[in-house]
Amino acid sequence: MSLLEVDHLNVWFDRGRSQVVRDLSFSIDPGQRLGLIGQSGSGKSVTALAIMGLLPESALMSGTVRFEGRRLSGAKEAELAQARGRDLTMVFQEPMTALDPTMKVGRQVAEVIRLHEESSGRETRRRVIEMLDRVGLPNPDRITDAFPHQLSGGQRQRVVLAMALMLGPRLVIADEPTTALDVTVQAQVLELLDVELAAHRAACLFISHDLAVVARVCQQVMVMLDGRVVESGPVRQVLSQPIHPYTRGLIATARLDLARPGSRLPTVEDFYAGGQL
Amino acid sequence: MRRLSLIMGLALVGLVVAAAAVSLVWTPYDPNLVRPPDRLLGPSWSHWLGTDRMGIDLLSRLMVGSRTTLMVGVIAVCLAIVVGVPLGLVSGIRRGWLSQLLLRVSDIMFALPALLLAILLVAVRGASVATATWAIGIATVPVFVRMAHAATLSVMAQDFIDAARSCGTSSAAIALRHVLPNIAPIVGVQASASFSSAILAEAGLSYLGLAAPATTPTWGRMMRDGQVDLFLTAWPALAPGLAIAVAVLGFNLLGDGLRDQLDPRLREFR
Amino acid sequence: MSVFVVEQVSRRFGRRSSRPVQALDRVDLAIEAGQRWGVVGESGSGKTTLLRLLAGLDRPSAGQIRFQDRPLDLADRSSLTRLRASVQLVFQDPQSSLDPRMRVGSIITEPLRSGPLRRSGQVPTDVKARLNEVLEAVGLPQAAARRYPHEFSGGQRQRIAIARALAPKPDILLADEPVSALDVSVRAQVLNLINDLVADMGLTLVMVSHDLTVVRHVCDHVAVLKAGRLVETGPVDQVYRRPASDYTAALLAAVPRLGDRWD
Amino acid sequence: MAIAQAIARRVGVFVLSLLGATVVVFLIVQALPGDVAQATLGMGATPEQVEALRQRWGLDRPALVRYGSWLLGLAQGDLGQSYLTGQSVSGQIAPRLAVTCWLVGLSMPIAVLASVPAGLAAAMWRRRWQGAVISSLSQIGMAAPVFFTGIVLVVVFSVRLGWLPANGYEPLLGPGGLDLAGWASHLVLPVLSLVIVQASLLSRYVRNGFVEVLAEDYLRTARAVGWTKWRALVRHGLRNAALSIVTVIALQIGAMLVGAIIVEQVFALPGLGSMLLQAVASRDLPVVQGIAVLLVVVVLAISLAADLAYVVIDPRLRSREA
Repeated sequence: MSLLEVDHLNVWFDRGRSQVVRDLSFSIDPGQRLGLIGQSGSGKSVTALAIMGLLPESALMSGTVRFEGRRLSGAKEAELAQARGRDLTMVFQEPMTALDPTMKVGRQVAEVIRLHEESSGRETRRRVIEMLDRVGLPNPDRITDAFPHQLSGGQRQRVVLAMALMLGPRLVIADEPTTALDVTVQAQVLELLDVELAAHRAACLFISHDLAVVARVCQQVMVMLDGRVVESGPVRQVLSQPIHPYTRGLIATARLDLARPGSRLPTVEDFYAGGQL
Repeated sequence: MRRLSLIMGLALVGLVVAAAAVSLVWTPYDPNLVRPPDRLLGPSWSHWLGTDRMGIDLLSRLMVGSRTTLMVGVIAVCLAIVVGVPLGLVSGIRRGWLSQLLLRVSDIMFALPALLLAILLVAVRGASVATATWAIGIATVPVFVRMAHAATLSVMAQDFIDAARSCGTSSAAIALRHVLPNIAPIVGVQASASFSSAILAEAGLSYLGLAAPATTPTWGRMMRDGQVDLFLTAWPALAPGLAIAVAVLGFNLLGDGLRDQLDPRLREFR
Repeated sequence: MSVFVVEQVSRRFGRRSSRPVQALDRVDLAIEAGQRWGVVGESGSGKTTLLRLLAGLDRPSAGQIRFQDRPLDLADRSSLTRLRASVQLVFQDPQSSLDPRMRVGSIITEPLRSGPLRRSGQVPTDVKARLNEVLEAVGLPQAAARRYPHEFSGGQRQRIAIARALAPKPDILLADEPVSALDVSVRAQVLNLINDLVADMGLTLVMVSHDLTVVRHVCDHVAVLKAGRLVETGPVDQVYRRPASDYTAALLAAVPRLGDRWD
Repeated sequence: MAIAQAIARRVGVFVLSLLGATVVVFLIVQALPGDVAQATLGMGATPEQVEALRQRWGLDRPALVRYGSWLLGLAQGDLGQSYLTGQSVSGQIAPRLAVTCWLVGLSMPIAVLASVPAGLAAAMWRRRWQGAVISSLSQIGMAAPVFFTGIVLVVVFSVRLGWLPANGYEPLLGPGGLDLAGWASHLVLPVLSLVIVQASLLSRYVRNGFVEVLAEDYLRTARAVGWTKWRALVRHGLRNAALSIVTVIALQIGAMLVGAIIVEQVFALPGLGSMLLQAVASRDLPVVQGIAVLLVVVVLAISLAADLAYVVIDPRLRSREA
């Protein structure tokens, strides 16, 4: 049985006037990592929010989302909230604003435990520090008492990851988790995500505009364009034998390191006329 | 929903402005005509809102009163904008000790509510609509200094200001070409909000008997006079109160509506 | 001829009472005419601070910057005008670098209408003609001039910003992370544009980036900054192949490549 | 250490503002053109009489000297003597102060308590009719001037229903001992009028504070790890709402005091406001000046308290100044 099944998902904004996701169907098996790639505005983030039940109230949605056979779409907020954080969770792009600035980070991580499990104060603190240590934060017992603004962007993203991975969820949705980070920090965070997902045997839906980053983490990839999936398959296959011209364009533009310095870089338009800037 | 505030605001403000305009050429009765036999009449076909204790038609007097309300608001807010916005703009662009001093002084003035300032001025110069207007205007200046200063700072933090500086655009040109157009919508919203504060302040002063003499019809004064007969009839006190509420509500809604109409990308500046 | 000579330049932020931030620490750098320099480092390394110093938007706390063999003095009007007339900037965030209340045409021609630049006599005087020239150079239709920035996508806005920088015919182009706010797929177009324009107009380029592959593609020289200090400089090819410092090597290794797992 | 520094800085600003405020009040009352002595005695008075009065009131001294001695008195709690009665202004103010303190001191907490749930509900339901109703009510409460609200309350509860007195005041500790019923019945309507206006205003700010939090990334993070929308909003929004309330109180405290002055007039309460108005009517400048300074000091002190509360609530402020 699939872990996550998305069936004929459609999402509209602006009172149904603009459709952002069009008839999207896919599934993720337990432990599987699926990359979702596309330009900004292609509907990838909205897809993630729809799965989590976090779409803004103004959005309209149709289709079904099932997690381990249970319907998430249409479920009550309280029911969804129980599943979130414990069974499936999400990591967002902006580490600078993802944490409440007025609350110590240790407390924000600890709340995840207390929300879903009975745990004594001392036990909780021990687990929080252990988790902060696991995500590679130096001096975790000091950092637990720090406020978000006292940490760097990379450190904050590690805290967010700690919150997400705390209870060993079976699905982690990561929405451009490293786009806002420096390349060196990005490499470290990707490495961490890789290791932790493997350790928990967690599945992952990894969203990015950067094919190289997706290829680093995932085995499967889906290419999204204007709310539709235009191509999907194993990363290796899609990269070596892309079918859709847009995918070919994406691959070509991502290979900056192979281009001769100063030469003209291939663009998406060289392959796919429908795409604009 | 957003449009609704703007439309309702415009409608209510339009109503007040129309009443003031019409009163210049026509009112149902002479707003100063005392007719003792007609005193304290309830609303009827001949007197839509009834009459006061002197037998004067309330509607006529309300219509004439709206002129004072609008005049005080316009003068006070214009004064505050003309003085406050340039000060806030300059202090946001040139950050020296003079700007700091200016902001401190404006903060101190901010601690002095319009009505208290007016009471002080009235104590020295005697009650008049002019004194009240000046006091409300002066007390509103720091509001615009603060607002313009904060808005200027956020515009100045944008890259396009550096782009302008890096091609040699002078501070004055930056202020006029980039900052002013970008803060103008916010000034407009604030003006609408300050207009309703000014109306409330003027009404309060008149109610306390510190603005207009009894002969000049103003809404606050009418309430003060109407309160005397509260146990006989409530109309003379309630009608002008409703008029004030309508005017204030109108300008508040107009301000909200304008803010919602602001380009969403401009909202990021605040 | 040296365009910029940076001599022992430091820049501290913050007042004396509080802990000051040392954004730049005794940096030396010489940029010759026609060279294309990349300045690389993580966030907080001081790369943007260096660029702002070169652009005359900020002054060093210590040390000196020489522009065209004369000391750069922001208080001296003629020195500043010389700088402004030949140096132009492109910013990272095309959202914030274009005035939302101005039409694209006015944005692009603003440098041409600026007093000091006009008086210097070095900028084109036929504003209309120059506007059409640069619009064409960056691949935008002439109709774009009448529209507002929000009507354009991120990549197009960056083209507008480049058109504005080119309008006064500068000799030197400074670019602060010009592609890092853009999608990977749009990045290629803007890099192509910068490459073409720099080559066609013989510009001197100083480009700040956190991505060494981007720098390698566009620049011929590179300076690597770490926590305000210069750790390595040299021809880009050499630094890319045999980085002298571990820090540069780490920066290089961190860039994700498509081939990582696939090849 | 950082907190101590931040607090010291704000207290310093407070003291300077206080000095500045005394200058402003003094300048307005004393330095504006117009001869109070002449005005008091009327046009028929001889120059000698006017001169004598000026001397008695100390108006013949230079302004700077007068300011200095006034300030010196202020520092010792001495607000000078009334022109009219010759009595000490501080002594006259003391009994009046109690009424105003009750009025403001009761209204503020009630308004705050009412506005938080109202603001939260309005934010949560901002796209539904419930939210629209709350927002409309607060718009109306804000638009109606406090004396109009007061009069409406009198019309309903005193004139129609006859439940509560329309005006007057009875002290809590009257000549006949503790009189809780009498005291309370005279304060209900005045307090209610102030509460309606202030709660409307506050709930609007609280709503906006919560709406801001609704758009924050950290609220999304909280929901992604298992908070329900409501609980996440309460959890992360309360501090933000507290910041909004503190901000409004700091900004509005002047308006509130002025509101109290007007309410005292509506209900004929013998508080500071009515004393101030009598003094204005009789041009008793020392009394006017004294009450004005007292009010401004209160406003500045509340602003200081708000600033300090900010430092406590918002950790970013604490270390930014470190």
